[in-house]
Amino acid sequence: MSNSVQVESPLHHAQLDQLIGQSNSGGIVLHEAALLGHLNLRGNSDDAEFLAGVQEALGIALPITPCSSANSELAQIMWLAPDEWLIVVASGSEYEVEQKLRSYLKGHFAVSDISGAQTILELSGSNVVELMKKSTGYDLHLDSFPVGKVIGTTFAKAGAHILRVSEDKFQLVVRRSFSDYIWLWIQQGSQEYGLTIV
Amino acid sequence: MSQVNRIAASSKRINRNRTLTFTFNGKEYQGFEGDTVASALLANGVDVVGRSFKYSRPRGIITSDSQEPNAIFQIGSTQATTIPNPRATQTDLYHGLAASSTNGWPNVDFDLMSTVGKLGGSMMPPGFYYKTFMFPQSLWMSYEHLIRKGAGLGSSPQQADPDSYDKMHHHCDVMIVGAGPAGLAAALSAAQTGARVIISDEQNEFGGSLLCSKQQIDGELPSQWVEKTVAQLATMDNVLLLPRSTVFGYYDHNLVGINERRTDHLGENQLQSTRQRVHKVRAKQVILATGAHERPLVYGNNDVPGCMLANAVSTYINRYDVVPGNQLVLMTTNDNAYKTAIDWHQAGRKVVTIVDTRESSNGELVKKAKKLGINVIFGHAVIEVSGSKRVKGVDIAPINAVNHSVTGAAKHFPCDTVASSGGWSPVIHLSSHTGSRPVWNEDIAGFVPGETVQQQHICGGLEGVYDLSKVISAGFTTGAVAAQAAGKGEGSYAGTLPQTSDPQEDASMALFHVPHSKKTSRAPKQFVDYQNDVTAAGIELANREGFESIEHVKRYTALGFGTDQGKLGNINGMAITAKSLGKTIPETGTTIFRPMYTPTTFGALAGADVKHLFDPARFSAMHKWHLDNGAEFEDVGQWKRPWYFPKPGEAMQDALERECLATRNSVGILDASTLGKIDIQGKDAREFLNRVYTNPWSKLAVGKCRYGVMCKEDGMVFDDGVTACLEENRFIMTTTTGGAAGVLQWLELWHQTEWPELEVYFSTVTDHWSTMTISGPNSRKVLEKICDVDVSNDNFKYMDWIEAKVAGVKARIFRISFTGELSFEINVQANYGMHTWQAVMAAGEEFDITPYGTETMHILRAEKGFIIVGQDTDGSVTPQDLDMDWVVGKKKEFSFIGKRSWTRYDNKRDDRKQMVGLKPKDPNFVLPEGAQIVFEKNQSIPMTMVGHVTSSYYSACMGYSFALAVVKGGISRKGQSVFLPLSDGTTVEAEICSPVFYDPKGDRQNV
Amino acid sequence: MLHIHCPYCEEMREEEEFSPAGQAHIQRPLNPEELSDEQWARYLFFRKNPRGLHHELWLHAHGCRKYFNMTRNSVTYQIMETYKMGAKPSITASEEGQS
Amino acid sequence: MQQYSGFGLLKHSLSYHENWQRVWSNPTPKKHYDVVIIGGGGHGLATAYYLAKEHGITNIAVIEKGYLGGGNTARNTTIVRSNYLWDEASHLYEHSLKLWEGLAQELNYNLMFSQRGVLNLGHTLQDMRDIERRVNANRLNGIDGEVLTTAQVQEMVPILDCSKGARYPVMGASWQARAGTARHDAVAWGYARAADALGVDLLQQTEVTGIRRKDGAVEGVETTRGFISAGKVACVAAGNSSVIAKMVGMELPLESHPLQAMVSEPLKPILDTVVMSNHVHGYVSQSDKGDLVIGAGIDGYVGYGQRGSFNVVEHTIAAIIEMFPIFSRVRLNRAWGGIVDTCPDACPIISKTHIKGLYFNCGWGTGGFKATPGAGHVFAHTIAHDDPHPLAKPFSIDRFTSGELIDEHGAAGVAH
Repeated sequence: MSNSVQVESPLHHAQLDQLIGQSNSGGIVLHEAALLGHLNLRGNSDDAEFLAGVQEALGIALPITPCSSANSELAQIMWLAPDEWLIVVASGSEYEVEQKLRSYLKGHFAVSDISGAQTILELSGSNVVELMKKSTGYDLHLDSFPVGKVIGTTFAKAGAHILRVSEDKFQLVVRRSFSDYIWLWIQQGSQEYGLTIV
Repeated sequence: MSQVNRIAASSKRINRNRTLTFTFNGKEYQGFEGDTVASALLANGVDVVGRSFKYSRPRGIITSDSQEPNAIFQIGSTQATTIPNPRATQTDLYHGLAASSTNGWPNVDFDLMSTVGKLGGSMMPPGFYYKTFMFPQSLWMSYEHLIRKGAGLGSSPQQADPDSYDKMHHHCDVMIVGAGPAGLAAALSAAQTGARVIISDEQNEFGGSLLCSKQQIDGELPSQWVEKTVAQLATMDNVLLLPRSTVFGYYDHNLVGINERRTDHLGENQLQSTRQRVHKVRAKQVILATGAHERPLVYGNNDVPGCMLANAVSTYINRYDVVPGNQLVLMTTNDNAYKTAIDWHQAGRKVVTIVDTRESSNGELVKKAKKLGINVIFGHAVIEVSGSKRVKGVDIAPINAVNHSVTGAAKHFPCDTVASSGGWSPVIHLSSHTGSRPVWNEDIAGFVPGETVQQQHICGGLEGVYDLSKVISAGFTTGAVAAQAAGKGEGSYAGTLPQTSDPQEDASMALFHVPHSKKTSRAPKQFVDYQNDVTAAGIELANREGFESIEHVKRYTALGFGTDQGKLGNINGMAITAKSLGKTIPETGTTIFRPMYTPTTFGALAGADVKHLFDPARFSAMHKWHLDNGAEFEDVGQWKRPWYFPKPGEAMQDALERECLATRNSVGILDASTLGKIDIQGKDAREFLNRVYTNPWSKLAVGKCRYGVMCKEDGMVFDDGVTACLEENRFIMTTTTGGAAGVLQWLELWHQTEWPELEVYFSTVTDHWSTMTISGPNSRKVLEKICDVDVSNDNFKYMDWIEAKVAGVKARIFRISFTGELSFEINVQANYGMHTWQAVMAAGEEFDITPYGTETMHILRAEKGFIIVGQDTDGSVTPQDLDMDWVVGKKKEFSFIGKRSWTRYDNKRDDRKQMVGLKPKDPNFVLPEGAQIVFEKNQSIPMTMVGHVTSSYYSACMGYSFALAVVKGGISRKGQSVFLPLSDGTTVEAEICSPVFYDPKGDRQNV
Repeated sequence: MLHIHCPYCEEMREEEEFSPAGQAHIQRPLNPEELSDEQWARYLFFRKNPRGLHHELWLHAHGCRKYFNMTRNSVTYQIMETYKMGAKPSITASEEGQS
Repeated sequence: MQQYSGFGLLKHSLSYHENWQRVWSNPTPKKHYDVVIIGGGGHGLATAYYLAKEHGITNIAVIEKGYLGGGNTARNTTIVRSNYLWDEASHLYEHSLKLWEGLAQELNYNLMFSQRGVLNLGHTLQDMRDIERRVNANRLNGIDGEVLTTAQVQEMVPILDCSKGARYPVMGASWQARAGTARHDAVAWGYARAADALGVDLLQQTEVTGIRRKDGAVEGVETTRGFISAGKVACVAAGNSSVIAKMVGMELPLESHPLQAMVSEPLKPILDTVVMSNHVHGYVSQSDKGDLVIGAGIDGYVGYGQRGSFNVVEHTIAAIIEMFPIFSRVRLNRAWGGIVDTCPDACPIISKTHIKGLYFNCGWGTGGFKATPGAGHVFAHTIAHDDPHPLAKPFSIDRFTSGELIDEHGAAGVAH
């Protein structure tokens, strides 16, 4: 049995690491936040015990306002639906966090490890809002899409969850099998602005 | 002779320092930056720009805008970049532009077809197609072949488009369509409230009618007010300005579609950016400030080049410094058009006379014209034009508009240009797009927007308000009102209004069709819709024949079906219909305008969703390996799945036989990652499975797997797969590749809408797992090499699953088989998929492990009689039809989905089509999939078909061909012969047999 | 192009995020076996299909994956309200009064 | 009825076309008709024509709330074909196609029925299996059809992208040579003119507001021009069928959806046949005027607004470019929508009802235009005999109860 286990993010084949530093002038900056731990959490947000359990397990309150997110050292939590959240944790810690949740939560809930199912693409740069306008029909104005908000929407012809990290930085949570399509889309849409990989 | 009609520089809209050379019909001309192709052609004295569609009459430029019916060109210098049918009036001139007419053979000046048009013209009234070419029936296709030869305007490019296109989504408080005086005023006042404003205009610069007006605003030329206002808007962060951007559609819930032309004015092959961009604007409030189009008058031979709209003539003079002729006759029903005569006169050319159809007018413009010494004849009209390739003169006669008659002798006046104005028609098109019906406004003799459910405001010419001071004031007010409706500002404009004084105008006359001394049917042709050669006589004929609804008139005569979509002619056509039927125009009714406002490039509408981005292609984590190893791919839903793995020089069938034999005899490996996988958790998970699957789930133990079938409520199979019990209250369900999304949606539908009380959650984990199936007698040996647990038959039984480490990676291994061989389905977290795959390949090397694709998988499963939903079923097949009653729970308490429908009459028939195997009599003949089955070989057509082949292959392992099929009552017909009449005329025989061909006892998978 | 308020995400979203799922408030019979074929067919296939106010089921497919109800005018396409599963519409057409 | 011919055209040209007769009259409604047909589209007019011509029933009114042929007849992409999968459907459509073939002569009206053939493209292995199955079924039913290879498709339509580089490469096609297109308005007008000549009253601008019944049988219809008594009432109201059904308290297994279509600007001839692709969701032909006539898929929601959503147009145009990359610079002139009444099994309803004397012909979904002659013919028979025509029998409304559905989704996944 081999000791070195090779791990490949969904965009591994794009060889982004080899593109880093090739261009620095792009109006669009792309970074794959690869190989993080992704957990899908389901539960009843009206259930105080459930909320308390999550708080205890993660040290952070579950965001229950629609389209909100929360952050702690341990985890980043995104609201996906009234009974569904995405918990993003450090690479390799997903199993531990899952077990922790299972031990703190009682009653009706579900946790699924989906770390292999998706990746996070961070888009930023001076033209990032324009690229986003090409890609999603959601209103990107800060009044409607403030920092910290997360939405499930369409991105080109794929679905995605989009979190606004700062005024000009977004995180896209995309499915593994669609990631190549989205990579092609971003390249096409960035053509007029230039694309920098970091 | 160059630019004979260009007068001394006065307009700032064209740049005399930049001369642009272009060609028209192969001849070289020059124009200036800022010209349209139309203004440049007129500057060069080009009269004939095309031939009419039906009669091949010479045609010239009539308008200066989107109404243009004649100057429809082919523009572009190569077969890849050529554009069919742009209007010269809306095409910005660029250096090297190559334009040609779209009709006329051998050329527009000498067109052979015109002889046919002249002779045959009287044979071609509206509807003539319907009345002839019927006999004999067999010849219609030949007639039609000839008719089609004359079809069309421009030609499609012959090569792929080098340009790209894209789209952008926007949201705003106030979207303003049209940047004329009303639109600009509205934009400024809305923007000053802090509202998010977008303003677009189809022209190359903002200003609309002000770009060619001389009416001073705040004591300056109106273009200066435009410049200042645009400059002010440009400094505001909350405003987006979109010139060269045509709103082509206004859709429900205030979605506005805009096409921005980004490089067309620069030339061809401007690949630095997308050629055109569609903006999709979701606006809280929309202000339509689209203005009005001038309406021509309908008179005899009104299509001879040199007949133009009055306002177009003024536009060419004031905006482009082009006077399109030498001697003008102006015919008008209103004061406003007197401007044209004044402009012409001031440009230093001769105004022969103004012909005013009214009895009198004392408006300021009338007085001004008279003061300049221009002759004015009241109570008269131009009833007929003489000339063919250019106006030579006009016949002017006294008319009575009320009883539509000529009341005296006509007098001939030589001239070369006839400008006409029948008043103005508000540009109501966009307001009609969402179903709002326009209403007739008698005061302005035009339609204005009717009631709408949209959050829509209108102002300016669109409302029928034409005085500039009122238009500007309405713009400022409407902008503020719209902003307030969007939640911004107080609803009124607080700033000072720019000052302008409108000339006093007398009332205009509602005249559309100018009478002739002859009856309309006998008068020279009076064109209503130029592009389709629709005449007043044609419309009256249609009415006489009983086509009385305006929609019938349109469809019978083709009125409004040109590329200007009736902008120029519709109102006149309606008025002629109304008059001929003795009705009013509102009684006659209007037609509803549809998108596109002006023709919109296909490429722009598709945006970036073309070529490889047409539809997402989905890949598994091992895709690159498949590519590197020469796989051919099959499209399954959006997935690209390996179909087979040919070795160099190997034909498909050879590859399949090699893959099958390797799997049956040693070990093969399949990438099964695309199967849908759903994580099901909760204490009611079992109950839920009981309800959606046909078979029972109550007793499935932890560590066990079970195959299940799902039906729709109509009892028909729609998906299948293996579901494993992970924990007491947790299952992992697999679905078909194509069905994954649908099944998850299906589960959610039932849970959310019918059984919310069941405590269960579903999450898709399809993409989380990479799945590789190793199959074949040596598969265990391969697995043992890289797996950290005992996978012997004693420890790991068929239909069990275990957790283990494979190649150092945590894995779930399912001992299930779709090939009938000893099989292990290894699932690892997808980031480790490639690693694990390569480790399995390395471990299997000594057994010559063979990758196989979907085709071999299909063959191997068919040998075992396993169905593929969607191939062996088609939405009309029950589990019973599949001889799979064993998968139907008999004791389940809940009436699971689909069950009730099985007791309907049709489901109880014993001659339903049932799944069976077929063995062709010729063991080497592979039946075509889709071949139809009959019992009676010699029946004549129509034959009684009793089923068809759903899957069919040659089995390398068994050494003969075989098939799966559905046959009426087939289950009880095993051993009988059926016949398959094939498309090549031969009929082959096959025997009905069990669908399980290989290892019927299932020993091989249990070892 | 509809602009739809998702009652779960609590905001307006573009139509592309949603899929329509037919008439709302069709309850699955609790006792399918006791129904006549006619009654069963009625449940399976027969629909109001009104010209005017229509209560329909929609799925926020690319958003929160929740089904919800919508009251919409099938002629003007105006959306009167959207409401969660299990809730009752606050706007209904009187049987006679439908346009 | 004034006979139309080339000679007649010449004769009338000498008198400046002043003496053409009306194609139909504008009658005042009678108090009673033997049959009232609700809906003056192609199907309603054809029904009236065949009732009068073949069943001797001439005391008929066709009641139309707008203008004749103003609904889906005026809004479709005019494709005529009969290569349906299931026997029941293919027999009905073939019956129709055969009628099309002599219709211009029969009606003395050139419907410009143009048998330029229809290609149904296959892009996946399953598409090709379905094509093979359908074509085989067609041939054994006596309906022309062929399975073409990619190379044959390419030869027939050189401008179609048949390369392997396409997102969904063309793997082959089915070909029906007898299929084609017709001039849609002319179909309604031709039937209207012929029906009028046989004594049928065409009542335009007349809306049915109610259906009067007594003892489980129809008595007549309430209209905006008063009550009209009728022995039989036949509803041929397409998208509005459910609205009519509601007048008698009936629900139908129908949903009315927007279906959109569009045309390009006219182009010189470039596409000789009809090309359809279920998989990429687009189909296109070129009219005799030169327009590319393009059909889209249906919108998923119920809609009576005669318009659909813009994204359907966007997707359809992208599909056309996927098939024909050279059309990228061609421009779209006009897009519009109709209301199609769709059945769960994508097949129509031609049926008696539980109310005596009340008949429905509806549920044609996207396939109504091509069926116009056949549907009118078998519906007329069904009405005249109060007994379904053998070809109409499988399309009874009872099939939804018995389960005898004719599931054409496989053959008609996309509009046509």
